Amino acid sequence: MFAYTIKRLLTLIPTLLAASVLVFLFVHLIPGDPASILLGDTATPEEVAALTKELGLDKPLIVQYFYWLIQVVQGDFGRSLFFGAPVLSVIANGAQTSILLALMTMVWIVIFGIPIGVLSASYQGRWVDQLTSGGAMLFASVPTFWLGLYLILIFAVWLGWLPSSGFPAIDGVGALGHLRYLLLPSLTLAAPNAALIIRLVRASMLDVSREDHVRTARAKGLHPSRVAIKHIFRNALIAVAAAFGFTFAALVSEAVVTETVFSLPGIGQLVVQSILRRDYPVIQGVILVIVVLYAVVNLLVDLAYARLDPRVSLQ
Amino acid sequence: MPLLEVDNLEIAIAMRGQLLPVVRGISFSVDEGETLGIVGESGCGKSLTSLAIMGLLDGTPVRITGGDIRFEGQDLRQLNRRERRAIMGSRMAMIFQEPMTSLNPVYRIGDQIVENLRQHQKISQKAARARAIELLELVRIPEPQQRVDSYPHQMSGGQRQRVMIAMALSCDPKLLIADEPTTALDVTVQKEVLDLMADLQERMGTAIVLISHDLGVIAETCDKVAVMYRGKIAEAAPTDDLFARLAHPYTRGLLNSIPVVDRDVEWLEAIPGRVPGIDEDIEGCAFHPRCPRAQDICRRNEPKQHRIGNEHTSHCHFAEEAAP
Amino acid sequence: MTSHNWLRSLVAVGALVAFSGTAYAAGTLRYATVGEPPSLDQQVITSDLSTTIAHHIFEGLYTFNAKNEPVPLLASGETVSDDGKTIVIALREGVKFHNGEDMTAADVVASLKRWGEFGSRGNLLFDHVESVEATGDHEVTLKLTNPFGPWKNLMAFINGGPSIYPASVVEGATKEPIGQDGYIGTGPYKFSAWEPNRKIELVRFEDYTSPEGEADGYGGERTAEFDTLDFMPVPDVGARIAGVRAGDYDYAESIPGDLYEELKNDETVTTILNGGPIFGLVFMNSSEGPLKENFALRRAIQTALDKTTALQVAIGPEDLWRANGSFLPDGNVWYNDAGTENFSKGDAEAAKTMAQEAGYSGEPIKFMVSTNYPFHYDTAIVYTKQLANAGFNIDLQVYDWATLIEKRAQPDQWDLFFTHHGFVPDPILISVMNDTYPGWWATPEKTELKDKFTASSDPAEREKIWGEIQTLIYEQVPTMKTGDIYTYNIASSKLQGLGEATLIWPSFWNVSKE
Amino acid sequence: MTAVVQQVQDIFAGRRLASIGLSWLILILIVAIAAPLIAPFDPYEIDPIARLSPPGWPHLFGTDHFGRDTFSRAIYGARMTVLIGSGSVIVALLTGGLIGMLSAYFTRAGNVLMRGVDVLMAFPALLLALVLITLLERSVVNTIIVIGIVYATTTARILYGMTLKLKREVFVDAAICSGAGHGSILFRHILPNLLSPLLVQASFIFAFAQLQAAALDFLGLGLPAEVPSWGNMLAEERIYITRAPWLLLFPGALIILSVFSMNLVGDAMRDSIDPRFKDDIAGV
Repeated sequence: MFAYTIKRLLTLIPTLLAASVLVFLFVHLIPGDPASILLGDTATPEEVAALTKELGLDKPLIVQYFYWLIQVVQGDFGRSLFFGAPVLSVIANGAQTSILLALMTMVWIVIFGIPIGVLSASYQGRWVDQLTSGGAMLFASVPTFWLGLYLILIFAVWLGWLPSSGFPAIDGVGALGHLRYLLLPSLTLAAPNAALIIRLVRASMLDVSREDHVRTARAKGLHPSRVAIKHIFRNALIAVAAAFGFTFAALVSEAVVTETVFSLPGIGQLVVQSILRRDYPVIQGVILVIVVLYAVVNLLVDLAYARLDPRVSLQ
Repeated sequence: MPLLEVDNLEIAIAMRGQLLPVVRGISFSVDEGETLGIVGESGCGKSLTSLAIMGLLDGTPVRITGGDIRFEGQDLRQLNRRERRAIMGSRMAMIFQEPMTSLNPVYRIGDQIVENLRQHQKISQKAARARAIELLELVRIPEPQQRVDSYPHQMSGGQRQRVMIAMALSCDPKLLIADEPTTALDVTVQKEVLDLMADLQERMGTAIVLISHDLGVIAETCDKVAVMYRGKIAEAAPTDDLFARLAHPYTRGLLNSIPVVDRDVEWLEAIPGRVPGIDEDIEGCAFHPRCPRAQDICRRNEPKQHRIGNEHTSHCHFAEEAAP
Repeated sequence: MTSHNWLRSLVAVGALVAFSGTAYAAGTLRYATVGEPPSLDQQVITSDLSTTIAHHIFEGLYTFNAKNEPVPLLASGETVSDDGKTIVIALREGVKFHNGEDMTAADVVASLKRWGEFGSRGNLLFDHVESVEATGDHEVTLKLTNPFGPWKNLMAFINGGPSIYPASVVEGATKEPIGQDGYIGTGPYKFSAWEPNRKIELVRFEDYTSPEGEADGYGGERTAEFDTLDFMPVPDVGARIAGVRAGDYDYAESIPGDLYEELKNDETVTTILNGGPIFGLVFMNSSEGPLKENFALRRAIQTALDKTTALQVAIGPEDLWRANGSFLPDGNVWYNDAGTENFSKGDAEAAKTMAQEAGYSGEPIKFMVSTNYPFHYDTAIVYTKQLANAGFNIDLQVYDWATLIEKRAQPDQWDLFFTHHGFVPDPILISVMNDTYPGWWATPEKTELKDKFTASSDPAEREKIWGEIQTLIYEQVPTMKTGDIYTYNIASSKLQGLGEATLIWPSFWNVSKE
Repeated sequence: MTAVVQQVQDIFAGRRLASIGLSWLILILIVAIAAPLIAPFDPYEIDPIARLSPPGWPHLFGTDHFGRDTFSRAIYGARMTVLIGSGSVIVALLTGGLIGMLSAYFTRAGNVLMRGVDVLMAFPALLLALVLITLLERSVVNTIIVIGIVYATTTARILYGMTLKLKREVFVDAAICSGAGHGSILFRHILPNLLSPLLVQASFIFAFAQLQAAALDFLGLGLPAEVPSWGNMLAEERIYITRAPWLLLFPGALIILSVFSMNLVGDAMRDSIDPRFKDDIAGV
């Protein structure tokens, strides 16, 4: 298993290289340059050119790329043009929010998604099934920010039960209370994704329940709920595990909209603002971190596959 | 009192809003330790009958619409779900056609046998595991101590069917229903499995209901035979009486279509026509469109049951003359 | 339907987390900003957001009072020679920097020199400066090449202006903004932390020595009531508003005009008008393209625009805008209605004929606007429709701000572009006066009037020259003013000491929370 | 033609919800086509006096902060919904479909291509959109291209899997034995088998494209702000949630209803197609 992990991580390197070239090209092709944004409205072209030179952005692209690449290989992602702080610390700040948000959203998905999925599969066709899968699909059709806006209005502004936006850093156990800042955002994010998971659990459970070994289980006189959980769901979990992996990865990076509505200092928000500010090192750093995250999540999904399904062997 | 009595059983399937009959009233019985073979082309209702007896029709569009099934004197249709489940896997058990997919791929075979044991008996995990190893040995699986922990995909089709048999017989059931157990296996393994079943029957006194479309298999292993055609029993008799004196043209047709090794034949005989669709209803004897000896009477009214020998019955107007 | 703060702390929901307690001590001000400032180095950055935060940390020699007149801050007074060419500034004593050092003339000279050479607005003053030296521990002497009226205004205007750093920090500094470790000033608050995308935190500077005198605008006594000031980027305007109403923030900036009435009668929130209005500007390209020297065509464009309608749509309620042609607002010493009759004619027919006479034959006019500032975009949409009705072929190009700034520096890329300008105490600071500012307006008439304007130091005479300059602007139309816009901010009704209106940058000394 | 109608009836027989969804989509299509005839006002026409007026007469859905008639903009919004939906589907299926199919068929080159798709897939959809939009400047075509590319990656992955399965089917060997060239095998044998799953994938892309477009509009990266689309109407008027609630309720309801219908139709089609592929299209 360990060897397999190493092998997979090694294959990550070409992907990272490709991604880094792609991102570097994209980012430098976008019109607008950091120096003019930094200096603001009244800066004269000479002043902008001077600062560009100081920041080393006037050198040809290729030189800049390799200069940056050599630094990255040594683990130094450079300094943010905007904050002056090291890129990694800027990203780490955002990463904590995004990952906590994604984790909390996954909790909702597991608490709501799986039981409802199993329920609607077990009562296939009856009103329970139609209600839940219909409801799940309805939630999957709601634009995230629209839902977020109304959740803020109702629960934060009118009822005042929960904070409306922002997320103070969690720098110790005492600060766990800050998690309530993520309640509304995680529910907003969970709704559409839970709907996907519900439909997936239902579909894969229905497929599995048609297989012969389930009939064997019934022939053993087992209680229907034991058949549903131990035999049907256990097998359906394999397909569901894959979807969980992708959903988590998507949550961390797709949560841009939710982060904007709730103004959470996450990675998504960081990239949007960095692109508006043309903060090249941060954009490149974040994209690489996200590519690594995707690769790690894919790897975890494959490892989970092997754990869940003995037929899969890790070559 | 026979172990299993099926009296005028009727089964129908709910399709596109209506109930279409599949089994149209069949009766037969099996005594303890006896082997009954049910043979017929696919679609004649033999598999559904076995599922009905085993109680596996819940949650499927198939319903029992008439008749009784009595097992050890109890009418199975009166039992509630819990009582029905108490019998399944303990008093009666079943093995299926597709060994490759009949075992749960994610659990070790030992655990799947243990599951059946612990469902019906107060037995510790350790004791159940030991019992499972014994059962694997009983069904002639090599190195049962190791194989108990292997996964289904690590075993061949024949071995898996043996595991199914071990699992089925784990609680020493009175009745074993085998729905085409060897069809998916190649011939050599087929023989081994059938011998194993006969041997275990000998040792444990288990009654067997063997369902197959292969007359050869039935002839070799069964004490008595029921030939089903389109939801009805065309002919039933002890195996020797049946082959001694055929009393139904359909059975004759089945027999003739088996190639004989030492006879070189230009064309293999086949029964002309096809089995009528489930939603076609046919006047008179259901077999008349394909029966070489069909007369007017066959086309008009249904044949009633004719007794030929002491247990030899046939549903054919000319049962008596249909001799070889 | 709104609840009190004590109700909010009784959190009833959330199976996961059920305990209350606000994340911040009562002594903290939470300010929701529009985003992250580029840097807090006041000398080289002109972003208003940056100044809103930084003017709590850094101070200049002078500052402005409520009537926008320059008053001493770190300076205690000054003597100007008769020929107006030598200025001796006395410094207050016992003023400490955040790193504990005493402020001396050496620090002031080092700061002024760096600002003079690299500061955003440094050249406006230092083009006329011969030398600046410390003539005593707490005295600085400035020698000018010629008398220069606006020197005190320029010294007091901290945005891109001469904030005073310790010599050790500012000596080697160049164009690149000073790093966070260099944020050492003399203000009532000192820099504590900058968590990217989360907050900039300032904490009270314990041994701050406040100037004497009754508080008046930014001048006078400054006491730091709050323990900490947290400036949090909340880019989404909806989140800012909801945040103040829900009690998550105490103050939020740049709120859309259309919500003014609704927020005014929401008792948990107070609306605070910005004293100094900002004003929209549409610049014309004087170096390339159809508008190059064609003043007649430019006047035709201005004639086609009905700016009142655009202000109604883009800003909303009447008391948030004024269709005022003068570049400085009513009531300000520089207010002048010279040339303003051409401000907002809205006469499509006249414009069409004027355009034809000016030789316009329908070639496309590239009009650049950015979506980063909603009122830019909304106004541009209205103008485009009005100009289309008057026969102009407008090619509206919508970019994000970074792209617009870059394209704006290339003369072949645009003909009109939309920007806005903060309130300035002295017309010399208006971007159109700067010859190198995109649009590149540098006609001989302008240069002649501009030199006369800066040379004289007699206020009455300068006001008269400014009238002539404004008339020239309406004649050569290097830029078109779109109208005065009174932005407003909202604050939690529990804040005291804020006053009815703020100057350009809200200040939070002498302010506390219930 | 009747065969198609019959097939449609089959798919939707007994599925009340899905048929309601289908009729709603047909209504949207009609409204989209006849938009200029139905809309009472010009969707771009600014009327400062009537700004932010509540629903009533003559403005059925009220007006936005420019004074434009929300009802007319909603009608033209239907046109934009159909445009974005079908545009994204075409881009996604053409690029993604081709890449997926060809990579599975020509495995040598295919591997490299699919690695490229993996890299692209590692890019979160919205970031891809973000970078492209800032590069290409906001327009309807660019929005469609961006959303199309985003779903091209998932389509490529799904098509790759299915073509691999089909390639091993016996009927493909049969075609090869009868001397069929690569072209005819791909387009006369494999493609027809992919049509029904592609159709299902199309309906899901059509649905999710609407949400993606709305998200892009919200971030200020989607359609130009004055273009009447439901996503734009939500994004541009979101601060009026309490001041002018109708500006968020009507477009919001329209998006939810339409995406819900598309999902229902997609589900109905997916359930009726060949079960072999059903587990491949678990989710877009």
